[in-house]
Formats: sequence, structure tokens, C-alpha cells
Amino acid sequence: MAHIPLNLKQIKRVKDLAGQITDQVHGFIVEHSSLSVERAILRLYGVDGLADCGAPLPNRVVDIWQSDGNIATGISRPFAGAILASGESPQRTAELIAQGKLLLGDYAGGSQEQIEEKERELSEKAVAILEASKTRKAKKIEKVPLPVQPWRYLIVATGDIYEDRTQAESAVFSGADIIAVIRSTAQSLLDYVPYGPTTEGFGGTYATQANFKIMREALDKASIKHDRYVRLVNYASGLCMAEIAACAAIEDLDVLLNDSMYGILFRDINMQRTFIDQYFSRLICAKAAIIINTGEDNYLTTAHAVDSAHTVTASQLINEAMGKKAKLTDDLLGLGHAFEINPEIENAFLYELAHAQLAKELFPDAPLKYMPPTKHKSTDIFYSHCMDTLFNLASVTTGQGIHLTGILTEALHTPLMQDRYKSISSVNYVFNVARDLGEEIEFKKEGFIVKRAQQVLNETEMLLNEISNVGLMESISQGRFADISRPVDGGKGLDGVFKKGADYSNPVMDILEAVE
Amino acid sequence: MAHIPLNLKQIKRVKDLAGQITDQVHGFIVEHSSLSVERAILRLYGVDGLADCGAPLPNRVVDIWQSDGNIATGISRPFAGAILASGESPQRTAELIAQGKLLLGDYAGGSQEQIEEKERELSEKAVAILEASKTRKAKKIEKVPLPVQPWRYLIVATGDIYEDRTQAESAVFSGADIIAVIRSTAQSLLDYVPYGPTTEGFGGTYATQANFKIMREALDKASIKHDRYVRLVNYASGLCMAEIAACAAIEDLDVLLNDSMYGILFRDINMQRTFIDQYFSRLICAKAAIIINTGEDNYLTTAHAVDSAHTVTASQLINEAMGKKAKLTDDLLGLGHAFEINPEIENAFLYELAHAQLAKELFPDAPLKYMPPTKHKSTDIFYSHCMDTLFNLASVTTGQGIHLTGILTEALHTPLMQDRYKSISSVNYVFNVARDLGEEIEFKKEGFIVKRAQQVLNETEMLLNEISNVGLMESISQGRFADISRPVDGGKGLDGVFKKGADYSNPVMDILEAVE
Amino acid sequence: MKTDIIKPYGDTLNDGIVQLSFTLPVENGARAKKAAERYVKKLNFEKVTVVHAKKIADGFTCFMVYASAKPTIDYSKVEAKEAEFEHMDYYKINAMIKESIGRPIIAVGATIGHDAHTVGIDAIMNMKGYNMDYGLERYPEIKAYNLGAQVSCENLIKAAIKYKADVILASQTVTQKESHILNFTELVNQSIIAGIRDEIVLLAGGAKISNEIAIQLGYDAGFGANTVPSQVASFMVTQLIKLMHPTKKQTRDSA
Amino acid sequence: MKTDIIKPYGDTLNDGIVQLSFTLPVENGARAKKAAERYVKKLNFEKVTVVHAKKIADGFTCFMVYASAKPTIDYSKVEAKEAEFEHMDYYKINAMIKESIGRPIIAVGATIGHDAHTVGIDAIMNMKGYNMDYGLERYPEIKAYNLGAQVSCENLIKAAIKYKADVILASQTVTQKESHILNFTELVNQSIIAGIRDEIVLLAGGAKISNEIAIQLGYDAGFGANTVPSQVASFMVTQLIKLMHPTKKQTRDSA
Ligand code: B12
Ligand code: B12
Ligand SMILES: Cc1ncc(COP(=O)(O)O)c(C=O)c1O
Ligand SMILES: Cc1ncc(COP(=O)(O)O)c(C=O)c1O
Repeated sequence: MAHIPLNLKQIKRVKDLAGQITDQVHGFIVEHSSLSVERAILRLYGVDGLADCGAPLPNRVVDIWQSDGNIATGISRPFAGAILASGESPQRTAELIAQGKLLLGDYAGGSQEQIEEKERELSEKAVAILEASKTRKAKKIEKVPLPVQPWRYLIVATGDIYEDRTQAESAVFSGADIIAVIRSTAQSLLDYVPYGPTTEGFGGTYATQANFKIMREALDKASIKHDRYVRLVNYASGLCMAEIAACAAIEDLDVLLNDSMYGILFRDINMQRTFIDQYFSRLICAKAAIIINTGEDNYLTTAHAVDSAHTVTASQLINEAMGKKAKLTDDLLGLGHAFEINPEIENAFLYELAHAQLAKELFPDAPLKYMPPTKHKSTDIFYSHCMDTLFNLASVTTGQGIHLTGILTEALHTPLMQDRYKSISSVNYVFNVARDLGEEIEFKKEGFIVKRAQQVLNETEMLLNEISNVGLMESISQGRFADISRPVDGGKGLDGVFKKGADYSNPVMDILEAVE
Repeated sequence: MAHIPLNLKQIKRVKDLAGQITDQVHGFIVEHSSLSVERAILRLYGVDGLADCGAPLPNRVVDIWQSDGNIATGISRPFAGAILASGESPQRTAELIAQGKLLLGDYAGGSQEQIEEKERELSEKAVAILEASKTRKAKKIEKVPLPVQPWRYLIVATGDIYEDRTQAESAVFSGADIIAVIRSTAQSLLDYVPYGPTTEGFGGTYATQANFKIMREALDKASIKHDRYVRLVNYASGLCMAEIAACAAIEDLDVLLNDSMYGILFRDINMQRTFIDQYFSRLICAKAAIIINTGEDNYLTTAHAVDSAHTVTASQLINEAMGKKAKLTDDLLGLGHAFEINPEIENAFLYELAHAQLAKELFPDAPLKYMPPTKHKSTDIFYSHCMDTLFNLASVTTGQGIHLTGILTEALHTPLMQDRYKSISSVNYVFNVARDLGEEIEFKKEGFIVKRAQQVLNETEMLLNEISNVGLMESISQGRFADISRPVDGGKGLDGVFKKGADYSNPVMDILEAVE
Repeated sequence: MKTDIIKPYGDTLNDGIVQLSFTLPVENGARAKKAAERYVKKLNFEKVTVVHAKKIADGFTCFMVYASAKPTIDYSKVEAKEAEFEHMDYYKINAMIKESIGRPIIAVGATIGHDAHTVGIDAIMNMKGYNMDYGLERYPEIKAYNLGAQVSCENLIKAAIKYKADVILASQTVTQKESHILNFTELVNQSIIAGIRDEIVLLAGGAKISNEIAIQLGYDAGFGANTVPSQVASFMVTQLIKLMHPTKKQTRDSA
Repeated sequence: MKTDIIKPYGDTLNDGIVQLSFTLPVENGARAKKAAERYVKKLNFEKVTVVHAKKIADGFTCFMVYASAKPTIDYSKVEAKEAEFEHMDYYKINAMIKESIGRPIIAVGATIGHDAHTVGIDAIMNMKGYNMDYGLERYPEIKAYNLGAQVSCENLIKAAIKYKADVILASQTVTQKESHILNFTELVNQSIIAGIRDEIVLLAGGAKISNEIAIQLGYDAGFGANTVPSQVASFMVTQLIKLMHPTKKQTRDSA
């Protein structure tokens, strides 16, 4: 692989800095929980479906406990108590609670030890669900092997899960290795996970457990038909990160968009909430072997792709450190970056190669998620098609892991079936004719590409130094990323954050954290 | 520039071999002439237009002399004699001859010395015409500078010179640096140069002096408008190589397709005829500073682009040696090659890079003509567009001179205005974003690209060795190039070849050969 | 009126050549190609060549076609509804505001609905501007408030009232399922309900917005892709003057 | 008969979406875009979006458009005229010739007119064949004479008579100004004049040739892009048997 010689000491320095920054935030994280985290626990305990009022049952149950002013204990203990009291299944128990037929906090059903025992039982089952998902996926991959990287990633986004399925089948037919169902606009701002199969989304399809199931089943069939394991992606970042992670794990999803900062920056979600949620959601992903994809690519849609290249690298390092904190291994760290430089800049492609190779050098074992040009895509679809073709070349040359297929109609509309076919044809072409280009070239020592990568790394180190001085939360409120600033107490979802009481319990988290 | 280290001794060996091969053929060439060569002399002496029978005047005059059985003298001497006899201009003299009012071979108009003096006068004027063209071009380039290489070359081929002009203006508007007017199908088989502006060609537009003029004038305007000198290309190879060279020189054309073997292989033109014609036509080009373009790219449309890569290189070396014999300097040697490997071959792009770079290493100072994919272009225009995009990258990376713009509709039709725009947009994009890629990468030592180039060179050396053993003519009859075999005495136009008599004279050639 | 009959152009005037690409829900094969050819003929084309047909899913085939379109159009009858105003530069605009309005213009902008795309509205409003053309915030004679994205129509109107805005700028990028139409319409309605519609200049913008559609929806103008801030500012001031000096407006119109 | 009404598909069944690109001889601008939009409407489209318009020469603008096509087509009524024959392999074909004809078939082929493209006819006739499918020369039961390119129709017919050909294969690649039609027609006429048309199988081929057009021109069949030799050989033998055993042919047809 064409290589950029970097100073190993400097790499260690930036990784250490990211670790320190993470540690600071982690101090805050462990002292807090959120309603979404609690709802995720309920989901893993087996609660699903809607309450009579139409809200998802996990929401109803947690809301009741919160409105009683008791949320600092977390939901696990009172819910275990309720199960003992009702003698029913978790699902039935939740229904009874929602119907007001059963009181949360009524610990009469069992002793302290029995309740703890019940919690242990529930949480072990919960973790077993995650483990089972991991095992099932591993078995599938034994039967129909994984394709070589870069994996060809294609999106579907019709808003209708059944139409999406047709589109996904077509994409797999043409060569896709990964299918991402794009989520309906602003679902990330919903403080609940919608329920059931859905057919009416905007700019995408709702992320629901039922939709996950429908798509995963279709892809299982397609995998067998085309003899390669086709991965399924959905979105976690938002107000329900941990819950979506739970649903995704249950339905054997392979990848989740799951960033420690995306929601803050791009959705104006409160940062405390986001940090708390991402931690638990990632613990879930780690156990269920769900690759996370981070969203650094988004930075370059608002900030300048050359001037702000180092913010991408800094964010990758932070996402990596936070991911590792949540037990994610290298093979599950799909850190994001993008090919977003204005094509009017001379030698833009050289910058792109430098940036892409830098990411590869810093995270050699991570399945890097490489995003195609979007912001500078032209409404001239033929021109845009050329941009994607060079993007494809940069990707295969620098050995990226997850290759988001650029679509020639990016500047126009969410992809049509014919658009997807044309775009993946370019990927197939380039990956085949330039498969080993990266092995066969070297970047000139002291040349532009090497120097540029070094410069970005230097700027990254400076930025991380600054951040570690003021702290990550403060840095974000100063607009260090994506030219966007968010106040520590601003944004959506802060009301869902609470400080853990002395008697707080989340045995699922305890098990997941205990894993080595 | 990414470099492939080749053995300088081997380079010398192959160039010497090509020189030997050329010398063998040259022995034959200097002893012969052709009707087309003689007609070219007349054109340079100032004869143009049509005879009453409709045939071009140069043809009529030469035919008369030939049918009289006197052609072994060449046309210069008897024509000079006729001028002295008529006391008229060359043009008028030719008209009188054609009308039967003046007899060729009637040397009564002057003494042997006077006739020789007339010949000298005529030939010096002829050469001055060529020199003047060179000077005019140089002046234009002082005013509106030449663009940087690779020069963006676009074809027009409507069949109608006025429609071609519109298309050419559009091409220049979008960025073309060179315009080639594709010649009407099979004009190369006409043993005369059609006359006047033409509007009805098949698959291209007739090459006529009037058409040259119309297009050159349009491009002069366009050059000034867009502030870069736009070159004009037409086709010489065929039965009228030398004559077309003469017409082209008169009209300030910049480039001529002019190959020492294309006509033989692809048009089944007799090889003796072709070798004779190419020599004189290239002497003309050398003097008028017309870049020649050779047609090795065509080989790969019939032969396999990987297996036969060395035939391209061998042919380039022969074309170079023959070109140098005809006084062409490096800057006028637009040797051809092509990006024609089947895209289904894994790593096809690496082969292409190796082949393109090899050409650059062997001919560092020649404005190499690089032909886009054609044979494996798909009727899927979007796919074809991707192929061109990588071709563009290979071209700018290996520093080619003349970049034939690949057209996304190659597999369908001669380009429409919109096709040309889309295709050149890709060139503009790639040349800008990857301008210095070649400077910034190296091919891995001992890597695939380097080894492949070496292999092709080795095969080339073997082939040249064989050719120099059996002789070029015999080699062609054995089908060494493009999988096509042509007998020495077969093909069209052999009847136009004659052995020079002891009294043969071609003072134009004498002057052109004398140049140092 | 002089006519000017035109047709698409390939390489010969009026050859009518058009490139098409589409998918039909049929399996590829000779019948499929025939169907594509017939279909294109139904679209008023002749000399139809299906140059490429490729299966892209079970039961779906993608076609590429070149064909010659039959209809002509009289170009002399085609009129475009661009926002009509003189495109002035930064200096001229500021000068004009000073002179004709006598106080800074107040502009409030946002991306409305659930649309999170801010790059477009930022390009118009933020200091930096777009394509070397300063944004509204930079104009000394414009007070610009950029509320960002995902702003409800209600909140935008409230802000406009609070800041005593002369101009409201609304941006929409997502157009899937016509969501931009819904949001833009809602904003107009809210402005009417709030009773401020007649007192303000109401502008719509976004990659897929045309002046024509904006006017249809009840806006004063609409601005699409590649708009630069000075165009918007030019329109704002021109329109505001018309609004504030209705008589002057009439004389202008009759001129 | 059951109907099967279809329309182009973008991402929702029957949304009718088609991508178009064409050039109009007008200067770019708002009016040009409007003209493009109106023109596409005339082509029986609705929801027309001119997504891109670019000046590509003085007085010429290139447009890219997405639009929703209005017509539907009844797929159940679409029939294709492919050459009808069973596609057999090399071994089966040779066996069938031996068995049903009892002597090698003689085939003469060429690229006619001024067309110099030989790669196509070579792909069918030369040993090597095409796409891993042997060429006719390789078949022990076929004697194939490939005369190359730029062969006049007259000479091809002469050669056919000389070799006592059962089959004539004619190739045409250049289609500009309908030159292939002229050449193909000429060949049929020459074969009639020579009195051999009814005794031979006459085949046309080339990248842009369809079976339909070949039959219209008086050929027994036509073969387009991506044809493999065994298809041609299969048709040759099938057709020849029909020709030589007309009764057998009838029973087959009625079967
Ligand atoms: C950047 C971007 C994003 C960023 C936005 C970041 C941000 N803070 O803005 C992120 C990554 C967050 C994003 C997310 C999504 N995006 Co987005 N995104 C884009 C992208 C790549 C570029 C848009 C852009 O910034 N253009 C540059 C600006 C300068 O141009 P502009 O907006 O046209 O603005 C100019 C003019 O229109 C005008 N203007 C604009 N507004 C106004 C207002 C007024 C008053 C005036 C006068 C002028 C004016 O002036 C500007 C300067 O000339 C486009 C694709 C593309 N290349 O166009 C997709 C695109 C717009 N996104 C799309 C979609 C679907 C989404 C999502 C809904 C996907 C999903 N389901 O998750 C999400 C959610 C967004 C949401 N809820 O709205 C689709 C929209 C399809 C459609 N037509 O409906 C696009 C076209 C991509 C695609 N092909 O699918 N996106
Ligand atoms: C190779 C090539 C050449 C070579 C030809 C070498 C040779 N000895 O054949 C050279 C460089 C000489 C050449 C020259 C020209 N070419 Co050319 N050439 C091509 C090219 C790149 C590939 C054609 C090819 O070989 N295809 C591969 C073969 C295997 O496919 P095929 O021919 O379709 O054959 C298959 C089937 O059709 C079928 N088949 C074919 N014939 C027959 C016959 C029978 C009986 C049967 C049963 C089946 C059959 O079986 C084959 C296998 O499946 C095409 C562009 C393209 N990519 O298609 C342009 C192209 C065909 N050429 C074109 C032109 C215009 C020319 C010129 C006229 C240009 C000029 N003015 O100088 C010249 C002159 C040629 C002339 N007088 O005919 C145009 C034709 C446009 C049109 N539709 O009219 C094309 C499309 C390029 C373009 N976009 O402008 N060309
Ligand atoms: C990491 C990450 N999460 C989530 C999203 C999408 O989230 P939303 O549903 O808010 O559009 C993105 C979009 O690109 C992303 O990069
Ligand atoms: C060197 C050379 N000469 C001439 C031609 C064209 O000649 P013709 O007019 O015979 O098609 C070509 C075609 O590619 C060529 O490469």
C-alpha cells in the first residue's frame, strides 16, 4: 500500500490526547443517564409495542417513573420489582404499568435480593440477545462470505420500506455489499422509536424495528442468491441512540451510524444527552458486533474541506477513543471521512489522496467509512459521475473499508433505481481495473501528498491540545467542529438527562462494561 | 514525473534496430516514386483546381505524362519545360496541358539549363511556401500562446464542413486545444484529393484544401476569442499522403495523421506505395512544422491490447526512425498509442499506466498522441464516461502530449455537440484536480508496473530483431502488426508506384533532404 | 410577432436528437427492448434507437436511448418570469438604501420546517457570503438575523415581528414529497394570519426553487441555485422601495 | 388477452421518471430553461425539472432534465421479432449438419461497401471466435470463407457462386447517413439478379443491426451486438434444413 511515513511518536501523542479528552467527558458520562438509555434497557428486557395512548411502551413506562420524580434510580430496579409483583412477562408487565394497573416503585413483590436477582436474570438475558446476534451474523458470514474491501455501500431512501426493499434488491443485483436505509428527515429529533413497518417517510424511511426486520430478511435472501454477505446499515445518532442500537442488535443489523458528536453539531441535540446516549449505545454495538460509522464527513459539508481537514482527523481520534472506551474493537470502528474538496481547486485530487491516506495510516485496522463528493456535486450528472469515478479510485487506492457509493444525481434527488445502477457500475469498473494501484505506487518522499498529510496531522495535534485544555464540551460550544457552535445547556433533549442517584442501577451496562 | 527506470543500453539497442529496419526500407524508397508524390510536387509548384473532366488538375497532368510512358522522369522536369514553353503560370500551364493544348515532354521552350533553372525556381518557391507556413504558425503562437500539455483534442465529423465548423467552435468553447476534422470514410482509398468546400461526407468530412482553409480560419478566430492557440488536424495517410501534406502545409494545418504503415494495415494500400508516399509527405511536414500523428492505436482495435502491446512500441520506434529519416524533429513526432485494454481484465489500469509511461520514457520529447478507449467502450454511455475519466487520469499522470478526448458515445455514433461537451468536461475536471499527480507518485521499484513496462520492451526488442532479420516488408506480410497480413505486391495503389529513371528529378525533395 | 421555430440539435440543425434513460418494470430481452422503443415513440419521437438495455433487478431493465424528437417549439413565444430588478453591487445597494429608505433594512431569515440544510441560507446571509460576493450581514445598511435551520414558520413570523423585519427570507432544500411546497405555503399563511404579509418583502430560496414557483406560492420572488447575496439584496431594496412608495412604483411601472 | 400496463420506474411504481439530455439552439438564460421545460412537456411529460443548463457554444445550450412521462404502454401487446431458432452448442450443431444435411455447409462472409470494420465479422467467422465461443472456421462441418472488408456486393455474390455457398454473411458497422441500409439493400438486389437469393441463407450483422430490420431488408435474419458464433451457426443450420426440406419445414411450423 502506498504509504505516508508518519512519526510514530506523534501518532501516540494524538491518540493520547484523544484519550485524555475522552476521559474528561467520561467522568461526566458515568454520573448520568438519560431517558433513552433507560428505554433501551426496557427494550433489551423484552418490552416492545405501543401503549394505548399510541406512544411506544418503553417510553410510557419510563415517563411514568420519571413523572413520579423517581428517575434517578434508573428503570431497571423498579421494573424488576414490577415483574415480581405482577408475575407476568416483561412485556405484559409493561402493558399493565402503562394501563395504570400496576404501580412502578411498588417493591412488595419481592425482597431486595429477589429484585436484584430478577435484574440479574433480565440483564443476562439482555446481553445474551446481543451475543446471539453476533453469533448469528458470524454464522451467516461463514456460509456466504464477506466481500473484499472497500465494501460497496449503497443507500435506499424512498420513504416506503417495501419500495426500499425493491431498490435494495436491485442494488445488490448490481454489486452492493452494504445497504443503508436512509432515515426519514428529522427522525433523529423524535424522542421515541416509531413502531411497525412504515411506508411514508420524508427523504428516507423511518428506522423501526419492524423495518429493520423486513430489510434484513430481504438481504439474507439476496446474500444467498448472490453468494456474498450483504450488510445492513441504519442510523442511531439522534435522541434515541441507545434504543435504536438495541433494536438493531435484536434484528441483526451490521452497521449503525453512531457518532459521539453528530447529533450535537448537525441536529442541535444537547451535548450532555448525546455523550451519555452514545456511550451506552456503543456498549450495545460492541457486544452485538455492530460496526459503528461516524459522521466526520458531514463537517466538510458546512466547513471548508481543505482548511478544516484537521477537524475531521481530530474528531476521528475522539470518536475512536470514545469507541474504545465503550469496548468497540478496531474492526468495529468505521470512522468517517470524505472526498469533499471543491473540484475547482487545482490538484484537489492530491489533497484527497493525502487526507484519505492519512486516515488509513492513523487507523490501519478500522473499516474506514469513506464518503463520496456531495457538496460540490454538480447538477450536471455527467460531470458528477466523473467526480465519483475519481473518488472510487481514491478509495481503492488508499484501501478504504466502507465505500459509500457516490451517486451521479446527488445534487438532484435521492437516488432512483437507474441512478444507483449507473453509479455502482463506475465503482465496479474502477475497483476492478485499479484493484492493486495502491500496492504499486508510492507517494514521493517530501512530496506534496506526504507534506499535506503531515500538515493536517500537525494541525490536528494543535487542535487536540486546545481541546484537551478547555475540555470537549467547551470546545464544541466554541465552534471547533464544522464551523458550528452549540452551548453546553442548549439543544434538544437536555430534559431527558438525569444524574444517577446513589441507588441507580443498570445491570446491563454493568455486564457490558465488565467484558474484557 | 513518475518514472520507470529502463536500461539505457536497451533503449539504444531498440532505437538502433528501428534505424536499421528503416535503412533497409529506405534503400527501396529512394529508388522509387509514386504518382501521388509527383502530384504533390505539382501542387507545391502552384497547380490546383479541377480539369474539365472533373479530375483534379494535378492528377490530369501526371496521368497524361504517365500514360505517355514517361513517368520514370518524374513530373518536375517536363512540367518546368512546359512552363517555359507556354510562358504562363504553373496553374495556366497545367490547364493548357489538361486541355491538350500544350504537350508535356516538349522541351523546346528552353535549354536543359533553363529548364533546370526553372525547376530550381519552382522548387525554391515551393519550399518557401512550406517555410512561410511554419513562420505564420510561429507568429500566431506568439500572439495567442499554446496551452499546456496534454492538449485536449476533439474530433468533428458531421460530413459537412460548415456544420463541422459550428461543432468545432463549440468544442473550443468548452476547452478543446486541437480540433481534428475526421475524414470521410474511405477517402484514403481515393487516388486524388477532392476539391472545394464539401458538405456530404460519410462518417466524416472530405479532406480538401478548401475545407482546410475554412476550418483554419474559424479556428484562428476562436484562438483569439479564447486566447489560446487551437491546432487543426487532418488526415494524410492513404493514397494521397504527400499531396495532402502539401495542401495542409499551404493552409497552415498543425497536425497530420501520417503513419508509415496505417494505410497498409488498415486500408490495404500497397506497402511500396505507402513507404514511398510517407517519406515525401513527411519531408513536407518537417519543413512546414506539421506534427505528424501515427496510428499505433489502431493496432489494438484488431489485436489484443495486452498481448500485442509490444507491436505498438515496435511500430512507434519504426515510425520514429522513418520520421527522423524524413527530417522530423522530436517535437513533431506525435507517435500514437492507446488505452484499449478490456476493462474486464483485473488491474487493466495498471497495464495502461505501464504502457503509457513506457512510451513517455522512450520518447520523452515527442508530443505523444494518446488515444482513448474505443473498442471496449460500452453502449452504456455512463459506463463509457467512467472509462474516459480514468483514461484522462492516465494521460495527465504520464504526461502525454496530445490527448484525444474519449467520447461517452464512442460505441454509438460520431459525437453530437452535447457528447463532446460532456466528454471534455471530464477532461477539464481530471486535468485540473490531478494536474501534478505524475510528479507526486512513484511506481514501486520491482513492482508490477515497472515489470510490465520492461516486459513490453523486451518483447519489442525481440520483435524488432526478427523484423530486422527478415525485413519490414516481409514482416508485414507475415502479419506482425495488428494481426493483419498484407502481401508486398497486394493492396491498392501499386500501379501508382514507379522506379525512378536515371533522369528522374524532384528538386523539392532534393532541397528538403539537404536541410540539416 | 416573428416566430422562431426550434428543435433539439445533435449535429445537424433540427435533427431533434435527444438522449434518454429510464427503467421499465420488465425483464430484459428482445420484447423489453421493443417495448422501450415503442414507448419512446409514444413520447413523440422518431428514429428511436435503444442503444443499451441492462437488467438491473429481477423484473427491471434500464434503457438508454437516442431518438429524434418530432415537436417543434416557437421560441419567440417563450417568456421567462425572472425576478425583475437591476442587479447592483454592494456599494450601490448600500447607497440606495441610505438615499431612498433612510434607515437600515431589517431582514430575518431561516430554513423552515424540518429541513436542516443551512448552507444555502448561510451563503446568502452570513458575512462570508458566496462566490466572492459578501453576505447580507456584511452590508452596513442591512440588519440581518439568521435564525438557522429547522425553524417553524410560527417562530420565524414571531421573530420577524419582534425584529420589525422588512424582509423575510425562507430557505428550503428538501423537496421530496413536495415538502418545500407545504412549508412555503404554511409560511405565507402564517404571515397573513399575523397580518404582516402586505408590509414585508417575502422571499423564498433553495436549490430547486424558481422565481415562478415562488410567485405562485405568494412570495415576492424566488431564488435558485447559484444565487449570490447581492442579487437578493438588490431585489430587496428595489421591492421595498416599491412597497414604501406606491406612487413612485406606479410611475415606474408606467415608464 | 390480459393487459399489462406499464410506465417508466424511478423509485415508485409508475412514477414515469425519465432522464433526458439535449441541446437547443438558443443562448442560455431563463428563457432558454423555460423553452426546454415547455419542449419536454410537448414530449408528453409532466413534472418537468430542468436540472442543468449550460452554454456549450454561442447560441447553443445543453440541458439535462428529469421528468415524469405520461403515456403508458400495454406490455402484453408487445411482440419482438427475434430470429427464431434453438441456440445449440458447437457439438450439437456439427452433429446436426452431419445428420440432416449430410455434407459441410459452405459459408461466405464479408464486410460490404466501403465499410472497413472487420472485427465483427471476424468475431463470427475466424477460428478464435468471440467471448469463448468458437468461430465458424473452427466447425468441422462448416467451410467458412472470410473475404474481409470493403468488399463490393458484386464481388461477394461472385465469391458465393464460386464457392457454391449455402450461406452469405454480410457485416455493416458504419450506419451514418444510412449507409448500411444502402449496402444491405444492394446485396439483396445483387443476389436476386444473380438468381441465387432463394437458394441461400442470407444473413446481416453489425452493432446496430436488429433481426427486425434485416428481415425488412429481405434477409433471413439479422444479428446485433454481442452475438456469438454458435448463435449464427445454429440459425444457419436450422434455416438451411427448412430450405432444403420444405415439407419438413411445414410439419415443424404446424407443430
Ligand atoms: C450539505 C448537505 C447536507 C448536510 C446539511 C448541512 C447543513 N447544515 O446545511 C447534511 C449532511 C446535514 C444533510 C442532511 C440531509 N440531506 Co442533504 N444535502 C446536502 C448537499 C450535499 C449540499 C447542499 C448544499 O449545501 N448546497 C450548497 C448551497 C450553497 O446551495 P443551495 O442550498 O442551493 O443554496 C443556494 C441557493 O439555492 C440560494 N438559496 C438557498 N436558500 C435560499 C433562501 C433564500 C431566501 C434565498 C434568497 C436564496 C437561497 O442561495 C444559495 C447560494 O447560491 C445536497 C446535495 C447537493 N450537492 O446539492 C444534499 C441534499 C440536499 N440532501 C438531501 C437529503 C434528502 C438530506 C437528508 C434528508 C437525508 C436523510 N434522510 O438523512 C438529510 C436530512 C436533512 C434535513 N432534515 O433537512 C437531498 C434532498 C433531495 C430532495 N431534493 O428532496 C440532497 C439533494 C441529496 C440527495 N441527492 O439525496 N445534507
Ligand atoms: C475498431 C473500430 C475501428 C477500426 C476498425 C478496424 C477493423 N479492422 O475492424 C478502425 C480504427 C479502422 C476504424 C475506422 C473507422 N471507424 Co470505427 N470503430 C471501431 C470501434 C472502436 C469498435 C468496433 C468493433 O470492433 N467492435 C467489436 C465487434 C466485435 O463488435 P461488432 O462489430 O458489433 O460485431 C459483433 C456483432 O455486431 C455481430 N456482427 C457483426 N457483423 C456481423 C455480421 C454477421 C453476418 C453476423 C451474423 C453478425 C455480425 O457479431 C459481432 C460479435 O458479437 C467502434 C466503436 C465501438 N466501440 O463500437 C468504431 C465505430 C464503429 N467507427 C466509426 C467510424 C465512423 C469509423 C470511421 C468511418 C471514422 C473515419 N471517418 O475515419 C473509420 C473508417 C472505417 C470505415 N471506412 O469503415 C463509428 C461508426 C458510427 C456509425 N454508427 O456510423 C464508430 C461507432 C465510432 C464512433 N462513435 O464514431 N474503426
Ligand atoms: C453519524 C451520523 N448519524 C446520523 C446521520 C443522519 O441523521 P439524521 O437522521 O439526523 O439525518 C448522519 C448523516 O449523515 C450521520 O453521519
Ligand atoms: C495514422 C492514421 N491515418 C489515417 C487514419 C484514418 O484514415 P481513413 O481515412 O483511412 O479512415 C487513421 C485513423 O485512425 C490513422 O490512425
